[in-house]
Amino acid sequence: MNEMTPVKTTLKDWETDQEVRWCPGCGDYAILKAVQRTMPEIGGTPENTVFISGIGCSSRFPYYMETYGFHTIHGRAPAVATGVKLANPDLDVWIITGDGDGLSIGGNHTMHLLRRNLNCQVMLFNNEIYGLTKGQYSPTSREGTNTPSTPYGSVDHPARPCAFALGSGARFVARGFDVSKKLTDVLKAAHVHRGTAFIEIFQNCIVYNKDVFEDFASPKGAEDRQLWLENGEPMLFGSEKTGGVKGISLNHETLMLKVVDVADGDHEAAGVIVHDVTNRSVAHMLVEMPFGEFPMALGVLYDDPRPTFEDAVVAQNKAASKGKSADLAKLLGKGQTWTVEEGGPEL
Amino acid sequence: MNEMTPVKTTLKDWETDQEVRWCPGCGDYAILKAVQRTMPEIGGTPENTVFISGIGCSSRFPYYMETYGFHTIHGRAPAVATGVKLANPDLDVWIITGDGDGLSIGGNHTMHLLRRNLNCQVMLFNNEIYGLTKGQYSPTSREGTNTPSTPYGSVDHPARPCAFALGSGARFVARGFDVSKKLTDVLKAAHVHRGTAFIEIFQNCIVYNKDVFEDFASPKGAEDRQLWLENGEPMLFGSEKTGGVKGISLNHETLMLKVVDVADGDHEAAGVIVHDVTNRSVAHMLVEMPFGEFPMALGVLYDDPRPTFEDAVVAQNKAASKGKSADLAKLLGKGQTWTVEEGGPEL
Amino acid sequence: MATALKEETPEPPKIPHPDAVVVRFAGDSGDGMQLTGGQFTLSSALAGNDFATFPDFPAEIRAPIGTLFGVSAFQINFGSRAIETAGDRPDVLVAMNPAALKTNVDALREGGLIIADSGEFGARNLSKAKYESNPLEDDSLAKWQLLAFDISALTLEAVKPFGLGKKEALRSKNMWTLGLTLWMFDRDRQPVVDWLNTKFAKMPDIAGANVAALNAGHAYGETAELSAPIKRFHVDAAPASPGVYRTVTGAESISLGLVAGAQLAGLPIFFGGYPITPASAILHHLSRLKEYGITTFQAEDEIAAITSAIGAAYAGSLGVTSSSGPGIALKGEAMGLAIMTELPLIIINSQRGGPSTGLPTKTEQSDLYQAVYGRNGDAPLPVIAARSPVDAFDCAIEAVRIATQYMTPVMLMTDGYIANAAEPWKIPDLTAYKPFPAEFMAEAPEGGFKPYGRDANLKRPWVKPGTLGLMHRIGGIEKELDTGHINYGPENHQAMTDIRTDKVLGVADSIPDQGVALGKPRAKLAVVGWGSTYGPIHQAVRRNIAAGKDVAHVHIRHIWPLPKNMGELLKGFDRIIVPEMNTGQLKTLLRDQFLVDAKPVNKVSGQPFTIAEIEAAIQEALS
Amino acid sequence: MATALKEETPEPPKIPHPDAVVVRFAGDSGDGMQLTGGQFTLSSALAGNDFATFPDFPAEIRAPIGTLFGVSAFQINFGSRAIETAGDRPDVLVAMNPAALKTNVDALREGGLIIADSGEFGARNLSKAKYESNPLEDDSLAKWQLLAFDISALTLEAVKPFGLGKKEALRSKNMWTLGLTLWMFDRDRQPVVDWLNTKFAKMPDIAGANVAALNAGHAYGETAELSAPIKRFHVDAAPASPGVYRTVTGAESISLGLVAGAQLAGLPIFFGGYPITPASAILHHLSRLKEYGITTFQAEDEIAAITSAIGAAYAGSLGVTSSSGPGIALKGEAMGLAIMTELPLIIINSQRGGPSTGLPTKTEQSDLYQAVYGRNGDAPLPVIAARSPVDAFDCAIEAVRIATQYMTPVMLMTDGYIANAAEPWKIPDLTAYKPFPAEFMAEAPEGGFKPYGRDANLKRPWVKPGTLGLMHRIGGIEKELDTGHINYGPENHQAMTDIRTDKVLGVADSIPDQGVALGKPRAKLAVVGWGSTYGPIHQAVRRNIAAGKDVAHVHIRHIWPLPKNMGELLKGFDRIIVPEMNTGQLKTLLRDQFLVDAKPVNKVSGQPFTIAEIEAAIQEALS
Ligand SMILES: Cc1ncc(C[n+]2csc(CCOP(=O)(O)OP(=O)(O)O)c2C)c(N)n1
Ligand SMILES: Cc1ncc(C[n+]2csc(CCOP(=O)(O)OP(=O)(O)O)c2C)c(N)n1
Ligand code: SF4
Ligand code: SF4
Ligand SMILES: [Mg+2]
Ligand SMILES: [Mg+2]
Repeated sequence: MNEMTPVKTTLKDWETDQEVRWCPGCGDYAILKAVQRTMPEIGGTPENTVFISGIGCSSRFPYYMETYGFHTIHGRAPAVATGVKLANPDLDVWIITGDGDGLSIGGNHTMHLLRRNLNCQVMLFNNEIYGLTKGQYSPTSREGTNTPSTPYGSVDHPARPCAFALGSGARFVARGFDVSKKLTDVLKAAHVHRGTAFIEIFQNCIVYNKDVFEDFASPKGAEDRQLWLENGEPMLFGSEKTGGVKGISLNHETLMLKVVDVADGDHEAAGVIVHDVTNRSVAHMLVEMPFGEFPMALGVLYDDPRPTFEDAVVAQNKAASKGKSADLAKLLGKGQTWTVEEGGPEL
Repeated sequence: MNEMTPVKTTLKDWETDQEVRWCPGCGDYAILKAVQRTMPEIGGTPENTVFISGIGCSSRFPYYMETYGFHTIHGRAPAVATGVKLANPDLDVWIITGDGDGLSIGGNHTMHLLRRNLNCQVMLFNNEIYGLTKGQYSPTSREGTNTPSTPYGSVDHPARPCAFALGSGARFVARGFDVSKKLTDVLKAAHVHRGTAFIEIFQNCIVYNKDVFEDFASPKGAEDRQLWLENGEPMLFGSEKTGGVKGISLNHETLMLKVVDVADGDHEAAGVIVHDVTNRSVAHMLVEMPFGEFPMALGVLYDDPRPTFEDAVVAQNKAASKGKSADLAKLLGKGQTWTVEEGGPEL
Repeated sequence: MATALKEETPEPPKIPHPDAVVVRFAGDSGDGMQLTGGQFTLSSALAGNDFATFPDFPAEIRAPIGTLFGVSAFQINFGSRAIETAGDRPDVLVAMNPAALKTNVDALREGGLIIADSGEFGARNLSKAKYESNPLEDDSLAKWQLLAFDISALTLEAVKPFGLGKKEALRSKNMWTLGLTLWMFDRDRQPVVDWLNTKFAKMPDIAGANVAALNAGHAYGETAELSAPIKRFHVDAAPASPGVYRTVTGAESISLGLVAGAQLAGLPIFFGGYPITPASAILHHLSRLKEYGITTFQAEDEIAAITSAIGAAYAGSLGVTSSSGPGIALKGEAMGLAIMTELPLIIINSQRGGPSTGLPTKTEQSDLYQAVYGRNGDAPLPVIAARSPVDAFDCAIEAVRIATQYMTPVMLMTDGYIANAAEPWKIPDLTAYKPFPAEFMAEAPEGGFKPYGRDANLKRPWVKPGTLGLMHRIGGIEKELDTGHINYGPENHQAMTDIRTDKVLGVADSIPDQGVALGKPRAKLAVVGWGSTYGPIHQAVRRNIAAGKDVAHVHIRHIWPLPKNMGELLKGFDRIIVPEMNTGQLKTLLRDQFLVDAKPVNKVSGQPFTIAEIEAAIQEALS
Repeated sequence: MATALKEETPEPPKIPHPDAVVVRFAGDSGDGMQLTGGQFTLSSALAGNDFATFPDFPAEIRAPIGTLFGVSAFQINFGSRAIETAGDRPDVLVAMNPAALKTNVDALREGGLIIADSGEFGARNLSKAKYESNPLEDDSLAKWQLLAFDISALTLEAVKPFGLGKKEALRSKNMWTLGLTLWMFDRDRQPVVDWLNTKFAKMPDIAGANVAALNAGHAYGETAELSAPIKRFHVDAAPASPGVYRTVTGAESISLGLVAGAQLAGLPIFFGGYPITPASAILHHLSRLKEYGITTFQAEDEIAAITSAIGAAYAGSLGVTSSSGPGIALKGEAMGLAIMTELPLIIINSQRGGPSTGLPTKTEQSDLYQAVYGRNGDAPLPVIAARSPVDAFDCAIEAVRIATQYMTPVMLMTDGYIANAAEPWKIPDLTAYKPFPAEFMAEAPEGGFKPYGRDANLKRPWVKPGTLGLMHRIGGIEKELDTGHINYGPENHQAMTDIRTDKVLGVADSIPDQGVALGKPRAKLAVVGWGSTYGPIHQAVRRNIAAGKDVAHVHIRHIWPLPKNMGELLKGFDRIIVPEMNTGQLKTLLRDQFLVDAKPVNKVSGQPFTIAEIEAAIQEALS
């Protein structure tokens, strides 16, 4: 998050004159609009905002935002962002990456960004595929995914972006999906969080991985398949008309989560967990909660700030410089010196 | 783990004629001996065993094992190991890496190795420092560590190797330390596990990070500061003579761990958790259990096998080849062809 | 290259017989132009023509419909004589929408034929293509022949019986167009019909609709009122040596060459790759060939791709990795490891426009410096370059031979043009290739086991882990002579550096002398090329020789080490020019090695040289 | 280089005054030889000698005591005349144990003096050093003068009063030895005493013990019975231009040069690094200079190091990254991004022995190819090479100037020898340097804002994010002229390629013509070098000229672009040899650019050239 005097902007102020070059129907369009809708609401100023991306369809994003933007190289956006932020901590930095860009080639930079806790937002567009290179499977592709590079189906176990983020030390982990109305709320919460805010956004690659998220993202049956987490609220989903209200509870024997029925709104009786965004143990369970048996956990799963990297660096630079001057002559003359007097023949 | 007809070897069979080039007093010596002691006990055969390392003091390890060995380049041992294992799944592959090699430059390969679950052992020598390059801080160095590259103390939050491993999808996570008697048991358990067995080994860099683990590794007070986990056993530590037996229990409100006193051996009464190596939720708590307030969790923290990468690859290669021959002429002649008859003038 | 149609038709026969024609299909990314081109190519093949193709598609996966940057084009040059390029300028342009016309018409030769779908020239598409007025109606296309009719409507009409939705129905437009062009060039429709029926076997309606559209387009040609300037042509079969032929792209051909090479060496293949344009196709091809002992591994990045291949080579497989410029850059450090550990590894670079991310879908030759010089330390490795899709097959085999016979990484260069272009290929008889079985050391030889001992080729032994009694350790630190232990000694480092250098130079003993592709060995001017510039250089030189000029074409496959006679050969020419799709990289190598005044001719536009450009350069060099 | 002591002492004065002496301190890694050498160096400096040093330590951090590979050595060449190398062969060897003697004695000139600690020559150490018999007793050292006595015992004796443990006490051995050598060369002990007292201020016993040992060693020289062949020498002060001097290593000097350059440009520095030998020292130095507006970032790897520096440059800092061969290889792809986005970035390569991990602690020049050619695509960037520790200061400033005045990444080459070697340095007067303030565009100029518009140097504007109204996007895909938008067009790519090429070539307009370091511009033979070969080449050429030979020394700082007069200059010589610590890399550049028959003279042993080796090469070239 970044303090700035709120200024009035409108969605239009955040659009560039560049033709948007995603496939018709791509989920990226919806995410772009959501971001452009969010910026005015958070009082962002275009000139103090920087979008930094790697390579991929998703990473084209910066070209469409009327801000400063850097479309870097594959997987390196977090490292570039670290340099930008250390050079100018006042900038509001948004990293745009994909499941390949941020978790395959760029996984290590993502990990260290989260560990150091640079104050920025990371939007990971997870379409479970390599879009730009025409549809090879990615680290998040489900087992058995048929692609040009896995004609007999992929065999490796998929990575779980949010679990990876937590294991890397993330202090803010959230989930949303491209066409969700609530995406802007998630983005706002991410922006409010001081430190690296990691947001996994399920995104529909209509060409190479069509509708893989339909099972929970489609409006029909949404309330049964989506668990939108609200801090301080019980973890409830479902509804009376759709087979009853349900909740997430903990099996205190196995210390595993389970789904419970909530009778006439009494979630306490049913032992439904009340969401505490600062509870890391629960966060671990939520990010690994298998969809199907459970609904998809969405919204802010975890949010517990700690000191940011650039604050610490700036503070140390200040402290170390305290009372010292940038006197170059002094520096050059440091250590033991000796003087050669006039008169000695020139070399 | 790797099936082979047990053959009799002795520690000596696993020693090379190469002079060991670590600093006198380095924790690496103890680990080397522990491994050389373990190999005969697991019935390993030198010619079917491969030690693969990156770069670092720890990565010198393969030169001292009378097996096949590959001292690769910085951070890439997991990727090299993946190629070795896919080319010959029968080999017993041990990856030797350091906190810099495996978590800094090599973090991404470590993550994907764990995600894919290649059947091998990963021994990460964590000395919380870059030894070979003469003592710069590493991703696991504690905040405030003074090193040549951080003369005013390091400011970034350290990575937690075991938490990172779990977040990456690890199915076996264990901890030990260089001079521990129990290290061989941990190594044996790792070898029995089918899939990537991740072992964090605290190692004393006597030159650049002397005794940073003394607070729990030193024999005196060990029982109070070390929690050795045994599957099926209650999580107990301490002793009557040292201020009482204690246990690890769960606060069912906060879902956080806590230390409880165990009165006259009745751990059930005290609500001490019985260690279940397959319980992932608990594993997450154990790897993040802060030392000081809690003892250091050691031994096998988590062990829950799932299919390995090379098994899946080999099975798919087999299935896809079933009933097909490697007839090259057929392959070259694939697709639509046409014939030019004799008589047409030569080109 | 195509000679203008007019010239081909001075007097009857009813159907003129030009010796070559260039056709370009251009439309929206969604219009299936690559498919259309592919099928037309196949039909040309079956008609016995020689040909070369050039697919040119946008960087975007599916750009918004109707946009200029969303245009996808496919050009084919087919003839009754040897064809080496896709042709400089089309004789016929098929434009499926205004954007396609706008972006392609200037390439059309004067007097060439435009076939346009007037149905797509509505206000919306026109403005998307930045046309003020409708070019089909104003006379801005006057210098060309124009054939415009509502292909969309005609297609909808034709496929009505199948009751498809409009969107679906319009998908058959490309088949209608194909039908018309097949008629224009007097071609048999049956192969396309068969192909459609198999392709859409599961969707009989779609199959039917496409066949109907194909037939309708063909019929339209037959019945089109005579007033229209539509003519038919018949391009005769090209002379070709007897045998069974197929079409092949560079990516296929390299993949097949690797399989063949591995069989000749008696090795399984481990392929470690990471997707990148235009290299991905090789990963895709090999992933389907598991029964040939091929394991493909899509790694987390290019570094893991090459290092996993190095691990597999260490364990006894043929290690292969493949990428394009940016990915090859990432592999540099690991190449050094393969050089130091002397393991057989093939690194394939499908070059694209650079620097940095550059122009992913455009072709270029600007990675030669990187291939020969682009590593830390003195790190020599052999470099081979393919000159065409067909040539890539033999180059791949040659790469396998060198890698396994010398225990060394080998760089195999190709480019985006070769990777995607298709040629007719006389299917080779594998029995004609001499096997070069790889040897593994199974037990200690006389005098004991030396991991870094040498044979006559300075090759070190290859020992599989798992071999009893030959345990040893290797790594990236300087190795001791023979033992392979770590050694920092001055004499040892000098000796090992010399061995690494000499081993690679020694490869030259096993490769043929450099020949002259066309012209005389001591000609006045030599045009020296490498890689995919073969076609335009060859044609340009042929024309100059035909015009009585004393010009020769030298095309280099072995970039490093260079053939032993190269210096002598080059010194025999009065003048040398080196056309390259870069700022002059091979030229550096030749000048350094032989002190010959090789003059660069550079084009760095992401497009192949035209024959005319090379001709101009020759003319300038001779004047 | 040192002339043999004997020659220096034909007749009295009581203390001979040789014009140069070479001393090598050798001992176990634990013996503190680098410290001893450092203090002796300082004392030489204070004595007004010119000097050059060569620290040579093992790859291992602390190899087991007494082993051959655990030997650490420090050589200094000091004289009353200009000194440019650490000397070919020592006149005096201090050997603290058998391993040190074994590994160093062969370098000692015949008749040279050995000072050995007989106390360390016990059976155990002898066998560790692979000695059958004790060399101090058999006559295997006959051709040298031998002074052996039990320094260990004498030290223990001297420090007894401080009641240290034996291990602790023996740590002072090196000070005892230093005391003796200070006596031998008629030096003042006080500076060392002061240094010890400050260093061990917190441990007075240790300080006292070391001082006592120092004095004891000195006293031993005074009182040693006359029978011993121990002589004293006085090396007079070398002529030097008046001013204040200090000693400086290459790593310090580069760091200071960067700070100075940044001040001249008026910019903060962002340094992104990842530890690697021998480059780490620069990271270490800069980490202590926060008050100079320097932010240092130890990244997770070299790729993050350079890309973070690119990010910082984008945000308005001077981006700097530093590594050695393997790390530079990893940065290749990102360098392309800096070239495409045209941001000011300095990449420092402290070269070490290669390929691969190679010889981390040894020096080499084998990354020139990588620097000039080692990237994908046509990716030109300026390359500068430092020739000595002192020269590195100006080279760093020059790199900053070019990077900021042309908006381009610049590669700055140094090597392990320069990084660790120390020289006396006349502290420069910064007011003598012309500032070159970097400009940031703050508002749209006349005619509107063009992110890729150009000034006379073809430089594009530098705009800080945060600047109102100048928002724009950059990236690694080919840029459109002026606008900087994505553009895949052929003409545009050609034009941008030309601009990138011409901009870098244009740097030549701002650099001085290439001069001749020694000898005549049209000499019979030119010895052309770059980097740390300056010393041996210069001395060898000087001797040849003194001997009446027509030889010249040309030393190139600007590797790319080369100075404009370079071709002309080189063509003026009859013959050219190019000594390099690689297999001939600069030679490739010169032959390609100027078609001159530059002959390589290569040494790839991890050790610097000796003067004698260059002399031999000159002799051969002249014959
Ligand atoms: C160094 C490098 N390697 C590979 C590529 C090719 N490449 C471009 S994007 C991409 C993956 C894109 O997947 P993802 O990050 O999920 O983005 P998406 O297109 O799905 O939005 C790859 C492999 C590249 N541009 N650079
Ligand atoms: C590409 C590359 N970058 C940097 C280095 C320098 N380097 C060697 S080991 C090392 C880190 C070692 O730390 P760690 O992995 O913890 O091993 P340790 O020495 O502590 O056992 C580094 C930075 C290198 N050899 N190669
Ligand atoms: S390929 Fe997929 S992710 Fe990329 S633009 Fe098209 S639909 Fe979107
Ligand atoms: S530096 Fe540290 S880790 Fe390395 S060998 Fe010495 S003690 Fe061990
Ligand atoms: Mg994706
Ligand atoms: Mg370490």
